[in-house]
Amino acid sequence: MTVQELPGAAAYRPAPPPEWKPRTDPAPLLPDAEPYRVLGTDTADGFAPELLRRLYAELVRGRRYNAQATALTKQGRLAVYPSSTGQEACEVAAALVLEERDWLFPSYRDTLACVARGLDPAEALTLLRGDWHTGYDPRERRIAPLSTPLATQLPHAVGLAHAARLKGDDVVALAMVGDGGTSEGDFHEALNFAAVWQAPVVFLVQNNGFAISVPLAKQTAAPSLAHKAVGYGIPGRLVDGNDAPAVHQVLSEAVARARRGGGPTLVEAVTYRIEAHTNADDATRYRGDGEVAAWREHDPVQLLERELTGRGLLDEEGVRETAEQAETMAARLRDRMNADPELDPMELFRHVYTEPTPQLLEQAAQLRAELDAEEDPR
Amino acid sequence: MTVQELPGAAAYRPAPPPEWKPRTDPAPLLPDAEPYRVLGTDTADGFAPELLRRLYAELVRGRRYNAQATALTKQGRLAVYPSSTGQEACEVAAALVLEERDWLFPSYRDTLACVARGLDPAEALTLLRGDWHTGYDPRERRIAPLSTPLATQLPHAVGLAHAARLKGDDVVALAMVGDGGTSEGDFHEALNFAAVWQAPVVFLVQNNGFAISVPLAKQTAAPSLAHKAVGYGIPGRLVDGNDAPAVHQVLSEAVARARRGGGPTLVEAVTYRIEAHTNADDATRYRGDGEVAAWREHDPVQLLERELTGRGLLDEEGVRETAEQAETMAARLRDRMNADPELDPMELFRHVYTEPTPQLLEQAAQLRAELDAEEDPR
Amino acid sequence: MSPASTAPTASTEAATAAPRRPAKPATMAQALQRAMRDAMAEDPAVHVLGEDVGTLGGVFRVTDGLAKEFGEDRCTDTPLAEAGILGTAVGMAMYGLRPVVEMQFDAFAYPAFEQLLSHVAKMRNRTRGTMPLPLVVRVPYGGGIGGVEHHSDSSEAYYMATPGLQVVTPATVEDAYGLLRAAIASDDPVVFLEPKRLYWSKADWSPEAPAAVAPIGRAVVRRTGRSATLITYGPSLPVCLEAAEAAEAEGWDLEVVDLRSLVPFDDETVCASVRRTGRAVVVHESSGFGGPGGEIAARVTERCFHHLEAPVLRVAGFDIPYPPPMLERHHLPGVDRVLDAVARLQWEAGS
Amino acid sequence: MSPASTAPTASTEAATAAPRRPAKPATMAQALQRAMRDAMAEDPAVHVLGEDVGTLGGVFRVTDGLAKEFGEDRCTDTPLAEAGILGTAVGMAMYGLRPVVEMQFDAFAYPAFEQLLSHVAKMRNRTRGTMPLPLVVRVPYGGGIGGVEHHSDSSEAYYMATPGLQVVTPATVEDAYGLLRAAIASDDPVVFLEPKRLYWSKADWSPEAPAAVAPIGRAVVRRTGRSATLITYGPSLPVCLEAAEAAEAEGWDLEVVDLRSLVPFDDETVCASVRRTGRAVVVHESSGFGGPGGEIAARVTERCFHHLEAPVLRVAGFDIPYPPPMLERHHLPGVDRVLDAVARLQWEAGS
Ligand SMILES: Cc1ncc(C[n+]2csc(CCOP(=O)(O)OP(=O)(O)O)c2C)c(N)n1
Ligand SMILES: Cc1ncc(C[n+]2csc(CCOP(=O)(O)OP(=O)(O)O)c2C)c(N)n1
Ligand SMILES: [Mg+2]
Ligand SMILES: [Mg+2]
Repeated sequence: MTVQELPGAAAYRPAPPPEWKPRTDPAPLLPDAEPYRVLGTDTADGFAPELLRRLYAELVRGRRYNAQATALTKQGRLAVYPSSTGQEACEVAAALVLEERDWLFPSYRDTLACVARGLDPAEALTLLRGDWHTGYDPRERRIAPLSTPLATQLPHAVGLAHAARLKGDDVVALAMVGDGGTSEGDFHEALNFAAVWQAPVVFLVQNNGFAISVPLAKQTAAPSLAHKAVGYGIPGRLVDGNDAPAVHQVLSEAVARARRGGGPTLVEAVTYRIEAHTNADDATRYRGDGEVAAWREHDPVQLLERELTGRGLLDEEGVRETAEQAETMAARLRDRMNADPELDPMELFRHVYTEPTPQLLEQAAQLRAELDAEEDPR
Repeated sequence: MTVQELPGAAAYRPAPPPEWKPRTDPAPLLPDAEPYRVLGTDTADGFAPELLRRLYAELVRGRRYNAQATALTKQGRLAVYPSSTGQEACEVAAALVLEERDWLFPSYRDTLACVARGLDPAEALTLLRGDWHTGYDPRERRIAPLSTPLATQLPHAVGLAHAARLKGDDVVALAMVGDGGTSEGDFHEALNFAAVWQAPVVFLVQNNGFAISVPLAKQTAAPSLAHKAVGYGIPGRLVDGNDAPAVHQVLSEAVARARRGGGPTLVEAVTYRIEAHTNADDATRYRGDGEVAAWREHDPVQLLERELTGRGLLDEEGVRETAEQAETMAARLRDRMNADPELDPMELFRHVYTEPTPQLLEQAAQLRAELDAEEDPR
Repeated sequence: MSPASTAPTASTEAATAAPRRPAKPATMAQALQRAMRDAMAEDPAVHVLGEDVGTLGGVFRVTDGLAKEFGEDRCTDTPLAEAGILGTAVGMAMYGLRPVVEMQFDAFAYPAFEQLLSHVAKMRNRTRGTMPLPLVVRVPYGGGIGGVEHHSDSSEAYYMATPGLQVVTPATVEDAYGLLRAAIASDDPVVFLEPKRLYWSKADWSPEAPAAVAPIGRAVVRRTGRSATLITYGPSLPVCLEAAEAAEAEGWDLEVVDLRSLVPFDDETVCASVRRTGRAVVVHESSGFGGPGGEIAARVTERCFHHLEAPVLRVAGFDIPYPPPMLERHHLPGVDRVLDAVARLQWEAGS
Repeated sequence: MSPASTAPTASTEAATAAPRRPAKPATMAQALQRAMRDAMAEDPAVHVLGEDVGTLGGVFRVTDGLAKEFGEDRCTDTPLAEAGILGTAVGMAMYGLRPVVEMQFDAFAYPAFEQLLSHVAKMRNRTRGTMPLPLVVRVPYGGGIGGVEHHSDSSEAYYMATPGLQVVTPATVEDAYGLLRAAIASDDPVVFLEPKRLYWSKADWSPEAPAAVAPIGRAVVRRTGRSATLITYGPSLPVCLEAAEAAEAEGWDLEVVDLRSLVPFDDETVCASVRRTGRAVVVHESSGFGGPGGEIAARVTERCFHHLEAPVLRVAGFDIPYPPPMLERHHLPGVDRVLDAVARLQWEAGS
């Protein structure tokens, strides 16, 4: 299929105004008036108990992972940790809706999504521990490097999805970004390219209320972030980001749509960042305890736990077991992170180019000599 | 007024989902289903004959100006000329809706809007003749430099409008951009800043069907470019860009809205670029004559002329007189452009900084010496 | 650090008017904050904008208290979009304001490069001087703070290669205040590079009576010496001063020049020093290849060729992407690497 | 131009297989087109994308015919957004394609700088070599074509200062083909700088049997000489060759080195020449201050100090925003300015 032949791409060259027609009907692109919810509604009946239990186990594990990583930071084992506590439903759902062959494009806060997708919990922390940048081979689990420059990963996801489609591969890319990241030009350009190319990509915006200290009201005046979709001619969906099955469903539908050639979707998940921006941040400077407390009442783990126990799909024993499994994971992570990483300073020169330049060889020799002198000072 | 106090700015920090509410009703932000039209409809009755005649005279003058500048390019008097033939209604309306104290932010194709705003027709061509960059003092007529890097002028307009408002000045900025330019990150960032700050700025997109050779279908999949507005929480308006009174009305309303503190508006004017991209372009490579011919039937000058003569507001005499006035303007422009500009190579060093750096002084001395040697080769 | 300053010693009017209070220890971050505060108090046209600069006071707290004192309209939290921040600041400056923009980290200034290169640097020139652009872009730069990827870049080479910009970087608390005041007062756009790892460096300094600092464009000899000149700036100044102390044991008496301003460049002060000493090493954290040191070494050599006993050497970051925190110490020019370079200045050979 | 090439003369397999047809005059633009065409024909992973590259064939017609021959999926007109173009190309490369991106003009690459600096240049390194990024960014650069504002920038200094990028620029029709093929074949990202004003330069060249060109990273001596070395690249090569001809009248026998690759830099070839001649001038169009010449002069001096009879001089564009068309000739280094610099190489004094 050429770009020319993409569904609908041919249409919107405006005919002379007397016959002007919009390319698509905007109505179906607009998000619902309210974030979509499952928990506490009848819709929850339709979900397989297995999926709900899986989600629950992952949420508990994720919550524990966040706590462990935060503790490691306090102990000086990590350089920094941007916690996704309170946002676990989004993190987990984003990972679970994808097939093995699909690709995940995480933002810097999305370590948890990587782990839920099967990435080694310790390797996922390499960047934040500081022994290297990306701690894993992206191709192995099809997880792009955690992206620190905000929104820059979105065009990558589009390009990759587009390339896969051109090759005839049945691959979907899911890209994550924060509410703050939607203000960047890269967000705009990525969504536009995706729409024009009808690339199989899903954009998940976690609207957690803040970009560091900046509240959403200073970030956008849009009715919702999902409303941005119509400006690209793609559907926008709004979902309660703390309702794990709801996020799972909305993302699954978007992934399925992308997979069958229906093009990209923009999903806004309304959630909240319970912890400070990172361990280095002081959230009391810009928000009140009351707000945080209110959101704690709408906690993704508790919401799902309540639903599961209410429905008799989970008992005390199950809760305890799940917690124990998470504890085991945390203990293992702690042990591994408490071991000092093996460092080879000479690696600094190893990956800059396929072959080091003559200049890098000179510099490597210089460092080598310095290291030798350090070890064996005559 | 602080940013905090901006109308509506306080609202969209999402309450916990149970009470989630969209910040604004998206419905009124969406453009109409069809480009707004005046000519040939009853609405035209409501327009003051004076305004219609003024528009007509400016359109004719503008058309002639485009032709003259194109001719000058062929004669080697201009380095390049991006003609706005076929788009004169947008150019002229953009200029006429502004008060003297307002600011115009033209894109590189908008020489005509500058001239219609009162800029000296020859000074407006400095950039394209190539004797300097911006040929005028932007503060004199409140016209920003013609912007070649696409969409980069849009945040300038927002910043200026915001600054004026902070100072308590009753100033509106109108910024022009092409359909292609809407794909740039700067477009997105400018609209978002404008919306969050509720800056008194109007964005006019001239959708002329092409970005050089790239048709709109490869530029966007949006129902219309005006639909992008809702993603920023501002109104989007769609207008027939070849219907001068319609463009004038829609822009006037947007300017008035901005002036009374109602915030920004995005206006998409549907029009067509009749000539090639510039004199250096070969449009036959990417579009058929049929398409151009169809649009010639929907010509802004003819449309208005037909309306005016039909209504008895213009007779043959009036048409002739208007044409003659335009001819006089063109003749004067031709004469002035046929004179070689006065050039002083030493000016290259004069405006880089307030005070030339020691390095620039050295370099200026070097050029001075070279020029002296050229003049007086011993 | 007790600089043998070449700066004029006359204090500003404000400074002489106020009674001199005893200087107390202040950090560079505090001095920078104070510079903005004083500029805002004196001139209502000065506006601060950027990500998190308002309520939070900036991630390095350099704008702490400004929103409270002057209101959110004067110190504004913007949406998260660097090109938008700089682009709107251009518009504000076009209307007569004097915006001071904060980029949160060096690498996050990259999205704003088109605005910086194509507009900020050129506005005055393209309008034949009719539209000056008094605008400061504050960029925290450099490493040494254990920052993860994209948080420790040194991008001064990009700014230096862009005619129309002034490029300034303080290395002391006193200069932080003085140069930022000068930058805000300048009618030309200034890229103001703040060495991140010196934010918490301290010196005795009185905000009530700040010492006057030389205008933008003047380097300063921070330590006099006769054997060789270390030419440096920003984060590498303390390294060079320490190296100079250590060099004494080897019998080298090193002069240390703090450039302070990369553009305009103070050829006079630098070359006067090199002509005296006959040897020079340029030291910076930025990568060597294509970095500031090439320009500096080349222009010093052009001007002092026959005074040089050895080629001007460079000690710089390696030509690699900035390393992860646990390896950055191997990348950053340290005292030993500076001394090694000094040792290679052909002390035996002569020329 | 008849280069005394240091390149290996063995031709590629494809070249030896095809019967050598007589060379006909071809332009640099045609050779570049042919390089992409041949690469696309050989490797289905090669994709071309950019503004107007498809139907129109590019504003300089360098991609002419590619969309027709390979379809719009292989040569794609993108939306008008440079960061988006480069950003999606990164994703395509991550999936195993080899994108060749066209930036329409040099200054319009600036919006893509964050993608280039923070991702393209770093991807291999940050992923420990597991995610190489074979990607070419073609950038028409330099002036001399009467372009208005923002159409004649020389931005090679920015690229040179960015570790992780290869930076290549041809100056002849033959190299245009050979280096672009090498760039597309490279597993590292390459910024491929195309001298705009040489697009229409012609040489006898056979697309059916293109001569092999040395791998990326090798400079070439275009003219041998004994008096002094002109070190140059891209648009300034013809200027230097002309200057060398003219210099003969003054009794100077100039050697001319065409760098071809700014990164990696061929210290060996350059320094061998300078050691032979003892004098050197670096010539480029880019602004002098912070431009490529500083790096080049500095590294040559570091390596050849005791062979130098005079400081390495630089002839470069002034430190000003690129001038309007009618004044550009005063800015561009021309033959006279090169000869002036040669004259200042202290022919009398010795050292
Ligand atoms: C391009 C860029 N600009 C600035 C930053 C600094 N920064 C890191 S996180 C952050 C806030 C991000 O907010 P949001 O997108 O809402 O994500 P969240 O932190 O809430 O997950 C900022 C400004 C950055 N990483 N990248
Ligand atoms: C940032 C940037 N990228 C590319 C260009 C090159 N260019 C000049 S005009 C043009 C097409 C513009 O199309 P559009 O925005 O629709 O305006 P129009 O020419 O139709 O008026 C392009 C790609 C540019 N000037 N600026
Ligand atoms: Mg957020
Ligand atoms: Mg257009």
